[in-house]
Amino acid sequence: MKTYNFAALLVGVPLLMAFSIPLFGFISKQLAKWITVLTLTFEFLFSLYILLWHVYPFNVIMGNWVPPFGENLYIGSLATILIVVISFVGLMISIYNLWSAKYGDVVHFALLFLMFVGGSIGLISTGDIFNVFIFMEITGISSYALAAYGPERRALGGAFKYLVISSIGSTLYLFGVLLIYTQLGTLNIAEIAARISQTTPGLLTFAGILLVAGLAVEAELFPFNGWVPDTYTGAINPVSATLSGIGSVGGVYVLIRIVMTVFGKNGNFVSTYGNLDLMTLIAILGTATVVIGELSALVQTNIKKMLAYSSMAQMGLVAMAFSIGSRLGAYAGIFQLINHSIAKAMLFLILGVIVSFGGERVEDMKGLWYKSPFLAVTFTIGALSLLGLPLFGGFWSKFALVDASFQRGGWYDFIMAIVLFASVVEAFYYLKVVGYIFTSKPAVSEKIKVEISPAIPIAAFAILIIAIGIFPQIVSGISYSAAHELTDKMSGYVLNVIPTIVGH
Amino acid sequence: MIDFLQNWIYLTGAMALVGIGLYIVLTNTNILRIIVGLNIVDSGTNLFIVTIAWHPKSVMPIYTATNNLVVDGHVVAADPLPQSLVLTAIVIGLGTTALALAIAVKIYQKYGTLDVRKIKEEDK
Amino acid sequence: MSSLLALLLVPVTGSIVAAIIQRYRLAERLVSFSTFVVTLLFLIDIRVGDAFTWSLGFLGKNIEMGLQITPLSIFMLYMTIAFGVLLTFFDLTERSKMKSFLLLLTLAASNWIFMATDFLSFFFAWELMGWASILAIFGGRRTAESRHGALYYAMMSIGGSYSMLIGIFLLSNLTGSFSIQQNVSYLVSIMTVHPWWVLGIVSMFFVAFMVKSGIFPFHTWVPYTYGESPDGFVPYLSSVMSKYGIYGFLIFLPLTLSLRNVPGVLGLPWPNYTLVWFGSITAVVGSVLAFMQDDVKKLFAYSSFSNLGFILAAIALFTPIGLTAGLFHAFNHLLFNGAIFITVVAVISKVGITRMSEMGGLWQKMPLTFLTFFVGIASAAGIPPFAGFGSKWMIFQAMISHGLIFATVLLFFASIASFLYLMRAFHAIFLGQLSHKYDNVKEISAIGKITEVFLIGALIFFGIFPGFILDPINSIVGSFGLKPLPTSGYEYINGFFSSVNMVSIFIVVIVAFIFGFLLFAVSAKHKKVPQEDNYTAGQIPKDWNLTPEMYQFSYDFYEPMDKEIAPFLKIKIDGFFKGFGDSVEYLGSSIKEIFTGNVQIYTYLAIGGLVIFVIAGWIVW
Amino acid sequence: MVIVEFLIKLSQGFGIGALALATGLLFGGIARKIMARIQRRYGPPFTQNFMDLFKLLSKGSVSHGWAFDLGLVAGFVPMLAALMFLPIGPFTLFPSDSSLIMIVYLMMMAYLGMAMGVLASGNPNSAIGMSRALMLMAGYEVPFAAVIFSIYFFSKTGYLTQIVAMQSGGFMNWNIVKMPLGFLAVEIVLQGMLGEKPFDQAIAPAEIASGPMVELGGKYLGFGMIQHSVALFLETGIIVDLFLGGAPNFWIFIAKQFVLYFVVVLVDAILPRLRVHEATSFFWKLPLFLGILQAVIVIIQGGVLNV
Repeated sequence: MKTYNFAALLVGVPLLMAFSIPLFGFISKQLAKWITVLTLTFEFLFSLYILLWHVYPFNVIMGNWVPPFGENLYIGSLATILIVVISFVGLMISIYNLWSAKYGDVVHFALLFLMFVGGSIGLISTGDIFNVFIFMEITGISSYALAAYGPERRALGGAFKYLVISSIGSTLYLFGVLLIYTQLGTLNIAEIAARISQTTPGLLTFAGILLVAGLAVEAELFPFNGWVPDTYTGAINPVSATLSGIGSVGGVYVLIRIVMTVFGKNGNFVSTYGNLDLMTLIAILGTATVVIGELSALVQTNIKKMLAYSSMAQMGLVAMAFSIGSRLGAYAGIFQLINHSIAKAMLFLILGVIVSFGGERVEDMKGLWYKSPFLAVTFTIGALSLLGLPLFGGFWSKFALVDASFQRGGWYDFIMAIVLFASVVEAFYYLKVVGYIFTSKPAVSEKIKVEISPAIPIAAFAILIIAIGIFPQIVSGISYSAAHELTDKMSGYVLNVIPTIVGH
Repeated sequence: MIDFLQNWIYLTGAMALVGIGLYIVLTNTNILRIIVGLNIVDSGTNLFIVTIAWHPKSVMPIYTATNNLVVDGHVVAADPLPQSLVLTAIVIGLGTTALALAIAVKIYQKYGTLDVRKIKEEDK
Repeated sequence: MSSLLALLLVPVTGSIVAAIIQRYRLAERLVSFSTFVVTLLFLIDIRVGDAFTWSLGFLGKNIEMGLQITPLSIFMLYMTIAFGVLLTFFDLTERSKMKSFLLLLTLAASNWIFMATDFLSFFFAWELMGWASILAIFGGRRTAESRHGALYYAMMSIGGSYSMLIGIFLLSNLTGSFSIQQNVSYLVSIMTVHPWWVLGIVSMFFVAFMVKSGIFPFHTWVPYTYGESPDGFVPYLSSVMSKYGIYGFLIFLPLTLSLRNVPGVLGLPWPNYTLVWFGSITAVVGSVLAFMQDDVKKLFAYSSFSNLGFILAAIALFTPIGLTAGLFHAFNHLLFNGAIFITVVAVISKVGITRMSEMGGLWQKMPLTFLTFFVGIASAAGIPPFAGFGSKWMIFQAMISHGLIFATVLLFFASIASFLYLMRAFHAIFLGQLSHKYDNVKEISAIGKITEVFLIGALIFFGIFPGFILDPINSIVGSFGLKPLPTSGYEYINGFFSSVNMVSIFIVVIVAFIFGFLLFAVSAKHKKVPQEDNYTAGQIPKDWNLTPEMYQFSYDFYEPMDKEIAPFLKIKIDGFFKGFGDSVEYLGSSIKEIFTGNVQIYTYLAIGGLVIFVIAGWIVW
Repeated sequence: MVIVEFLIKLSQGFGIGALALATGLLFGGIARKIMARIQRRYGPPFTQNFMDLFKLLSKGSVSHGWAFDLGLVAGFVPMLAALMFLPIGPFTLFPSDSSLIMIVYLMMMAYLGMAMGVLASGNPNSAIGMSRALMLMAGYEVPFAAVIFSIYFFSKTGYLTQIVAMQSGGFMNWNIVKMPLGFLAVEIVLQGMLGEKPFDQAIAPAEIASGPMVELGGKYLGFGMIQHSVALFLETGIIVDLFLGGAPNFWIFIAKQFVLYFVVVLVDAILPRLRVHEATSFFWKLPLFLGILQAVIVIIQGGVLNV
């Protein structure tokens, strides 16, 4: 077991800075915004250091309470790459916010944003199943408030819907956790994972279903994802970007961590303990989400809603990839999650700039090329990456996904056929928008002037997408070792946290 | 390890609270009632947490000369951990409720109604 | 070896440069032209057998990727790049909204497709080519329609790609490798044991190829897309991009060699036989539908996939003469279709419309374009001594040598029908009455004229000396393990039943023409009269208000045939795809209703989902 | 030596052309005579067509521009060129190139040229006539192709000379005996090829003012006449070579051609004109059925060629 307690700053700093932002806010509103940028720069650089200098995997142990007795943070390869992505996306959005957060309570908005990012990082790094609940609520509460932020009333409606569904979801999660606790008397993920086979199968199954149902709310899986379209549409665009670029990453991470690491039964293809194979459950949920998301997105006339449904569908794709259970499948899922996080966040940010100059219907995208070539090109890059076209990041993850599911074979062949069909539908509506952007003449010929602060994140995302598209090695190496963490739970996770434990 | 089922009366209470809460959420269209429903669900959860820590024959989990925590090789002490969990859960529930109420107030200001069926936007 | 990489990197570099300077139209076009030229120069250095491999650490393993030059690929490379040079040269003065960088990206992808030795890079390049061409199609003359065309193409193309993707993985899971060669030889080895597997896997690939080439029943996108894409891009789309499918077919057709001893139909293995029928039906469908078109680009779109049907029918035989004929026709199609589309583009750029019935009489204004078009359609109709005769003639021989009488008659019908629609286009655009609104139309610029003269020259040259193309084709045929046709000089076409000396035919025709013109000169003099001076003995009463347009008979040129071909038109493949799309959209709008905006419904959904799961868990318990 | 050979070929070709033209004109004259007799008229002398042609070539005329001139020249020139590859009796100018499909396609070039010429005149009646001619062609070429292909398959060669050679040695070796259905189909097709009733919609005198020829006068009409005469010779000649075993000398060749043409003229005399689309669809019914049937028989007999 390797420890590196200094990394507690990853969770501590953003939360600390978040709650001290009102102090800075007394000095200047701008300072509050810059504090987010600085904090997230620190986060990003620190996580990049962990990634590039290969500090991971390690534990953060508080007060010498070694796990399973104390609460610990575990940062393995999966957590590392996701934290890098989250802090990068967060940093970019915070730079964007320098421009976009103009009205209302800017200081508290910055507070909530930083709290959300910090909560997400905590969610990903924690090694305690109850702490997961706490961090879920931290991100949850901050995201309800973030979603309600904004000049339009629909933000409030969206936020309330999110709140109701999400509260029920976290209650379900808590019930699941407690049922496991009654069986094993521990809350440490590693110990639960090692001793999961000692539980009563019936209760374990019930607990698993509750956990999956509760986490599917955050992971945007049907039928627990009713909040998605309203909340994404209602929130202001940087918040939508945050929710889809950061929030859904955390949601899916926890779902996968619980199902694959805690419940997982190793084999050629991971399955779970209990009477019901939760991986199958997730595969069904994922496929249903892809189909429902893509088909609903097809008929949208509001582009933000379209992106929301597309987000949902992409999450389904990610869940379906993980549910394959092989290392390749987990790899595809991680890769797809990263690609989606980057591309969708970028699309929402672009939309934010466009909306500030006009409406957000699909028709309003007409002639974007003539109004702002920069936005047109970057939007196209994002859309094509989501479609999985070559030279863009999405190609490699979709390719790996198809490979993985055909290696699994059996009924995954049919799932894959359905998913690919849904991808064709997805291609249709994205290319339709791309067509509007380039071919139509704009209704108003007013140019869109993109200021420097929103331009930086958009350009950075676009460059990153193309970089991943040309050199998939940027993400593929770490993703592949992260996939190992999921598919071989003893050597990948449990023994790194509690070296002395014996698997049962 | 299903000792806690001995507390069936509390468990039933907890489940009933959750059921009542969900029933309120599902059947009432008023936002405030929905918030109350969520709160009742929370209470049910909290009761459940407390329940699993204890069974009728357990003793307090503090070692003294007379208080034997282990009898015949079985731990008979009540579990202290859920009590800390329930504290956290209560606080979180409180926070959520407060935020929900704040949003409800705002919704009433902006929409002029508290009926959840009317809180939606036409596609524009 | 490094020049193999150059074939990929040069176009990509050119593409980036062109993308950066796309505001300066002439500079962009120059970059595009010079990129093609440089690529061609690199190509000259390349020989059959050159190879380059690297490995990509991906999917947790090292995937060997490679480029390799086979006789077929070098043939295809020369065709595409040389045609591209011509086209971009012509485009220097063309003013459509085509983005050169997308064309160059397509070039890079197409070079890669032709050189790829593994399915991973094949698919990568295929998709790259797909989206670059989809984006290039946006930006046609009419925005809404061109968007529609591009989306139609995109749907079919992406659907086809996904089908191919499934095929690739089904295969690579069986063999554990992405190498094309290994996979194909694996298929050969299980051919006799599991013929249905092979059929299933290969048809996944064939869907993609059929879509790209516009083979029946996936031909429906072609007219929409060709008809609406930017004028500068159509020639490339129809002449070059349709050949990718043919290349794909040729990857898998060698499989059928192992079936030669299995009883089939008329001595042909049944896969070949089926494909021959697909090709023949495509040829007929394309020709018949072209009858009805009034839009010139759409007409030649139909013509284009009709010719692809000829090519497929010929190569599907996979006999020496069939393969030779098919590849030869692929080349000839490239040339004459290029000539036709380039002249059509020239005309459209001058008159500004695409409806043929509103043109007419343009030969007086654009004589060189007229001549080029004439030579083009004469080649397309297969008239000796122009290019196009030899290949069509060989296709018929190849077909009939297998006794495929129905298919051959269908193909011949398609050929005659092509003569009809070509004449119709010829008449409606160039002949007949010149409307007064075209009084100011001028012949195209000098660059266009050079291109046209070059095309005329090429069509005649390759018509007379087919051997310059048949030689490389023979080496391709040899590389597939078939016995090439005998060669006896550059001017000979050696068929199965007879061979033709094109030079002697050419000389006979020339001598006959000299005689004809002598007769014309020695017979009595004639006097030139204006076009109004006909039919009414030179008198046009003013109060009849006659205009040239009223004298132009070209709108529904083959109206009496409508009744005869009506049964063909009832088969609405297009309608099937459209209806499918509509029902998907309907499904979407129904599913969308789940998300009502009412949080209670969402809660019901969530709780309902939970209950269902619990019940499911209970049942399993 | 090459030049001498070239000159010999040239003069021979000239001779063939003159022979074909003369025969065609003569046939036309005789047909007019026969027609007149059937209609109880006296009719023009059978040399009338020669005189007409000479008169036309020496009359002044109007032209509609160079495309018109070029088209009409290109209308009859390829016919003459195609003639050079036809085995006429024992004689073939280019025996090694007498590929049947090539001849068919050269004839098509003549139609293309003719069409270009008459359409360049800009007269709507020419356009209507041309569209009818083309539609008719779509009709009759299909059964014709079926028969040609069955002969290819049957004879295992595409050279007309070899097809003729295979039929040598008496009446029983002629293809008309071996492939009677095919011959029947081709005989019907010939009616359409020559544009005689009931398939004369393209010309349709008095209905569309002679259709394609409406704008032709003087030498242009003369060119049209040359084209028609040579086409007559060529088409009947092809059928003679294909089915009637060729001929040992010119006279028998011409006699066989005349027999074929005589049937055409008789049919022409007694049948009315069909509607435009009926004509096309007619060819797709009976003649095509016959042709395909013949092909099927041949294929069943011949089996699969050893490729």
